[in-house]
Amino acid sequence: MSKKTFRESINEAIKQEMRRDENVIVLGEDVAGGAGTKGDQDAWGGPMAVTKGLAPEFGRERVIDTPITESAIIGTAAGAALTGLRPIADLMFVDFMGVCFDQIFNQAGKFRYMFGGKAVTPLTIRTMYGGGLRAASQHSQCLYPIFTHIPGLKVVIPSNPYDAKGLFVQAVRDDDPVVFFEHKMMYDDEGEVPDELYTIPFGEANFTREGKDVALISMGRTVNLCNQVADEVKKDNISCSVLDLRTLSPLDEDSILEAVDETGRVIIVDESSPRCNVATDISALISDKAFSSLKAPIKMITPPHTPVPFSPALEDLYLPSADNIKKTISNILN
Amino acid sequence: MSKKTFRESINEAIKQEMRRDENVIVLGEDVAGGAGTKGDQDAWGGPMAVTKGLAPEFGRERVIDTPITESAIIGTAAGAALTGLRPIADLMFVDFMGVCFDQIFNQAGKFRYMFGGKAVTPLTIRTMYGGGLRAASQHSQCLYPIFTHIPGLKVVIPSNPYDAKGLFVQAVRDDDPVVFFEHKMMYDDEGEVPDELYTIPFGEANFTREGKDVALISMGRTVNLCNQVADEVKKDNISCSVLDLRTLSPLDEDSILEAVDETGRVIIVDESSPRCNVATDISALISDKAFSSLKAPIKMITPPHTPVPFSPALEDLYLPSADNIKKTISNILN
Amino acid sequence: MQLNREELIKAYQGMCRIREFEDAVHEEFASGALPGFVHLYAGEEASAMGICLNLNDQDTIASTHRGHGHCIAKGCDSKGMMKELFGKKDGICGGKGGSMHIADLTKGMLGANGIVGGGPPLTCGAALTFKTKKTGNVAVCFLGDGASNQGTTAESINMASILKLPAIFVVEDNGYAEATSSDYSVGGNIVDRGKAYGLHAEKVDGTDFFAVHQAAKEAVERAKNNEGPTLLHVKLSRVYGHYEGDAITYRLDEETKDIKDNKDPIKIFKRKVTESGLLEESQLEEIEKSIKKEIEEAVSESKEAKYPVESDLLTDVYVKY
Amino acid sequence: MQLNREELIKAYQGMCRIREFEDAVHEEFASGALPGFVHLYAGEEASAMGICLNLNDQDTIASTHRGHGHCIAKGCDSKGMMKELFGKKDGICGGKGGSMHIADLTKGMLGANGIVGGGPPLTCGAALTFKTKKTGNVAVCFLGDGASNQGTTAESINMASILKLPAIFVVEDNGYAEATSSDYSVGGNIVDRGKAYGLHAEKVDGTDFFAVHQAAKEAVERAKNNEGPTLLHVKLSRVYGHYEGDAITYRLDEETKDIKDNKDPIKIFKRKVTESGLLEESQLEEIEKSIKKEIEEAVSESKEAKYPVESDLLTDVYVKY
Ligand SMILES: Cc1ncc(C[n+]2csc(CCOP(=O)(O)OP(=O)(O)O)c2C)c(N)n1
Ligand SMILES: Cc1ncc(C[n+]2csc(CCOP(=O)(O)OP(=O)(O)O)c2C)c(N)n1
Ligand SMILES: [Mg+2]
Ligand SMILES: [Mg+2]
Repeated sequence: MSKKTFRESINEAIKQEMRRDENVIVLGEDVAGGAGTKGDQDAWGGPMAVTKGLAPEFGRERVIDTPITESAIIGTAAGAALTGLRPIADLMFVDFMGVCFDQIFNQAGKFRYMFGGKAVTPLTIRTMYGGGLRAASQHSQCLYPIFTHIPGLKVVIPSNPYDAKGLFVQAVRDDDPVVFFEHKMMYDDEGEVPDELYTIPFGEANFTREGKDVALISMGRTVNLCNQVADEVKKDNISCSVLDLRTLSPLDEDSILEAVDETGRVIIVDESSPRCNVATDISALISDKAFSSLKAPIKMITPPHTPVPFSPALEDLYLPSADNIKKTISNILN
Repeated sequence: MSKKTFRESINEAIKQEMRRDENVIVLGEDVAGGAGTKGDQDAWGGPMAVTKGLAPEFGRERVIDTPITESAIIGTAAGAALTGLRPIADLMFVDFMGVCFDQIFNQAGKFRYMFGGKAVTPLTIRTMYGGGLRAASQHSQCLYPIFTHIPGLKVVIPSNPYDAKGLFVQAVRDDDPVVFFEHKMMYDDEGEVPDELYTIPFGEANFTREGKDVALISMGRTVNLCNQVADEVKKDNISCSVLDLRTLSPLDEDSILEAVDETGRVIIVDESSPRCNVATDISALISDKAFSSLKAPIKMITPPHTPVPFSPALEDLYLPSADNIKKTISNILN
Repeated sequence: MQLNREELIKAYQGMCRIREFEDAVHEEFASGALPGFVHLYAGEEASAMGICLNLNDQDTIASTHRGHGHCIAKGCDSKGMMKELFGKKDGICGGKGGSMHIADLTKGMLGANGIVGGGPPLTCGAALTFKTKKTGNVAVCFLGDGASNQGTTAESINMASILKLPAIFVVEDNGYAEATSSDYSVGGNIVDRGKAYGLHAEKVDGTDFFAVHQAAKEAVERAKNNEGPTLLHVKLSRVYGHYEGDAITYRLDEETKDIKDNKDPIKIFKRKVTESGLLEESQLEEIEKSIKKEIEEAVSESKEAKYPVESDLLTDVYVKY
Repeated sequence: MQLNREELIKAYQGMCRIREFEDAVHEEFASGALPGFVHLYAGEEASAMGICLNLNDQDTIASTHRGHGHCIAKGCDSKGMMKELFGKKDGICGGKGGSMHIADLTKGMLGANGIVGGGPPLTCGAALTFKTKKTGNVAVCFLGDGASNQGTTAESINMASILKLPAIFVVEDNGYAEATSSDYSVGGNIVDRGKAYGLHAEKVDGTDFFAVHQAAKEAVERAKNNEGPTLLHVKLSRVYGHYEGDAITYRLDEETKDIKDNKDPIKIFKRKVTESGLLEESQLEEIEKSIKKEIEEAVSESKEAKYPVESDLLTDVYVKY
């Protein structure tokens, strides 16, 4: 056990899995960096240096820099997964899904079903999501609701370095296609992470705070916002539980219903665009299955229905904030 | 006014708009059919013959057969819209969005915002959705929740020939990018449709039935299922209202809240996959804004979380059914 | 013509099996017995057989919406396929896939595909597996002239080129994508495209089984010798419409007649092997008869077979969820 | 060299404006004053200016993530651009777009683009408008060597080819896509690809303004004479890293030195025009000075300008909702 960043935690997960299983390969744009150049052959490790150090250890046969052709990247990974490898494909920004979504949702995600249960597609797609980097409308989206919508895909979204490693290892070992969401503002977040390999099963949400007045349900980066708020409102004698969903598909319905049962009041915090997102999904689940436990309207905190603005002044207003959560807490308590 | 099919209604809308405005063009795969062949130069009018007769009247300069390159089709239409035309692009099956989504959601859908409000993109994308044709997993999806999720897009989904014409004309005249969903099993549906041009504004849902016990909220083809059920349960003295959303983005929140207010019991019927779909979106809206009017859990009737099966035996079980709605009605009334 | 007797018989059996299968589907669809969306391969048999006879069960193919021929050529069971088309539980995909999604991974058949251009990226993946694991296998992709324009095809050809993958892209140019002529939709030309992305590329007469077989043989050798991917532009014709139900008004009757009379790869094969004395007429007729019986049985068994049931609805989505 | 004095001055002004702008952004980003994701065009100026001097305000360009140079060459206001980069309300896109989304439709500048390969399809659209409305204009697309592999590029080139659109695809090959060499990522070669899809295609020395200008002039003429689209493969170099913050370890120091010393299009231009006596050194220095001042003002005004406010958050999504 030692302190590691989110970045190091994923890097270590990949390295250790590659050592353990020679079928694991990594491919994507500049996952090593430097292909065909005269300079450093481990120049980048992806734009956030998450895969740095892999090429020197495992060689370019297993750490493959590709052209900028996401359909071919994901499709190559999907085809390789279908025929015996366990590829980790790097989609870089999830905003780029628009040029390759077919290979994800119509190919990899449906092989097993279309082929009558005979295909196994152990594909992991790593991708970055979210705002805060002033990266503007085409590099700041969340989009995980879209992947969650698709039967056949699994959607994983860790909120801290410990979970990141355990969930990533599970993703690589999982026999279904998994889309692994990494918030681009979290790579430097630190936490205690075991040095050895471990897995966190999919479909098991995690109560990061216990509480009885209000349940805050969230995923990925905004879990930390919820934790912060839960800690802060304690001094006002408000007790919030925080439920970190960890995986959006499969979804841990039991823990969600438990959170509702214990509090009767729910706020769902979701950084994705508000229509047909995960917040609405959880809210609808609760209204359907735990209606009688509810003491107040189910509230959702999300950005507005607009693209992500570039200007720091606007982006800060756009993103869910602690203030907003606190205001909502006091509203539903009254 | 005369009886027209859904197909004829859209065909007429396009024709009349093309006559009225020379900036309106149509492009897509075989929207005429026969390009470069020695045979009929109006051979197809799309796979469902919806655009048949356009090429002879307006010429191939305005009715453009394209290669099978959806990114180029949608992008060409988006670029043309940005520079002064009003293109109607044919995406054929919405299942093909995966090879061109970027041009829809990152380009056309964000121009206006990214460019600080200075762009106008009057683009209409026609597309077919839904099950029932035994067209299997890659030709039967709904996917409109994905488009609804994206800020900057409008999503239209008519349930009958009258609405189809009025909403289509509005889509063509609308200055924002619109995705127009046509259920592939509805083209032969008949209804009274005025011969002249008219528009139906976006964001105005339609009560196709009035009732006070249960509100059935739906969109597109399943509205007709709801109508049928509402009529049938009358004999058991159950009074259902049916709300046809007509457009998913913008959404007519007022009518939804009115429906809840009048009944206190809601069933949302949505043919799309169950996670993060329109049913959850509506349910969450209601829980947030009309919680105190609710007398029962909000129920959703959707297919299961699986790809669409090919086998007729399975597809019939997969799709929402009248039986299922009736059972749910009697459940929430007890 | 370096094929031995056994191989020639196999070729003829395969082409006949494809033709009989497609003719039967054509009839059953017209009668309303067979549901769905079907695209028939009749007329293109020399391509599937010419290519696939060079492959073993570990080599893979990725196919298209017009996939029955490729499946049969790669060794998929014709009865399991027919049952699949009828949506029956014993179908090769349990009735869940249907015509556009037939697959049999044990035969290296990675799936028909409802998405035009869906197969090329997957082919790179299979080829990458072979390269990584040094299995010495080859991954083949069938695609149409229409699909040759799709961006995914260009991307995949480039990927195969720069990674030197053991892959073969077989562009089956039947002159049409739906109702659109390839003369209209294909800018430049297909062989040049392959070359421009760095592939070995050549044009092949797809009505001639022997030409396809030879070109494929060389391509497989190149792939196995690590000499990189190949693109074959195979010129051929489809007998039926784009899909069943297509009135084919974009094609003149004389063109259809010409296709049937002069471009039928089965007739051409038959003439060649009998004229050159490689096989006898009677032998071929024997084959035709037995294949006919096989397919008739496939249809009748399919009609009698059971549909999947409610408990099948939720299975096969995930390995574990 | 058929350019007159005025045109030469315009060319030099434009190239200097781009360089000064980029150098200033480089500094402001390094100091932490400027937020976001920025990709600098320094070193590639001859391409943007050589192309855009052949265009008028009704002709369009579609640009890339590395768009500042294209914007300036097409006539976007450098101060409005700088304010945009600082996220200010008076920015050319109200602060909502930032570096990767600068656009000015009144100048025919259809937008930088955060998506590699996003611009080519849009270019076909603008060209289709021109063709449909018979305006006699031309639509230009800038894209990188990396983007030349993207499927959307192939699709668009084919679309332009078969519809004979008045379009020009300018592949700015700076040798790298991020940290990957184009020698590695581009299978075959770019000019052949253009030809294989049916375009007029040629390679151009992108360090030489005059070569680019001439090739662009001919391409524009072809487009306007309805002779179809052109692909120009423009070879050039970027001075800075892929984006600001890139340590450029994939490039040897001597290569960067060589770029600065021998491949700087501004130096090369200056030498040519002074040596041939077309313009005088003093005149050029005058220009340099005034541009320097313009950009300094742009920076200081940008720093002082106001941010957008809460009421700006919900606007500009739809024309009407
Ligand atoms: C991405 C996508 N676009 C469009 C279609 C509809 N479609 C199915 S087959 C076809 C024509 C394909 O032509 P070609 O590749 O020449 O193959 P052929 O049908 O001639 O065998 C089209 C347009 C599709 N299935 N997928
Ligand atoms: C679809 C997509 N994939 C990947 C990226 C990330 N990315 C941004 S710029 C770039 C390299 C582009 O290379 P090139 O086209 O040669 O342009 P250059 O940066 O050299 O000007 C990449 C991979 C992106 N923005 N969009
Ligand atoms: Mg074809
Ligand atoms: Mg480059």
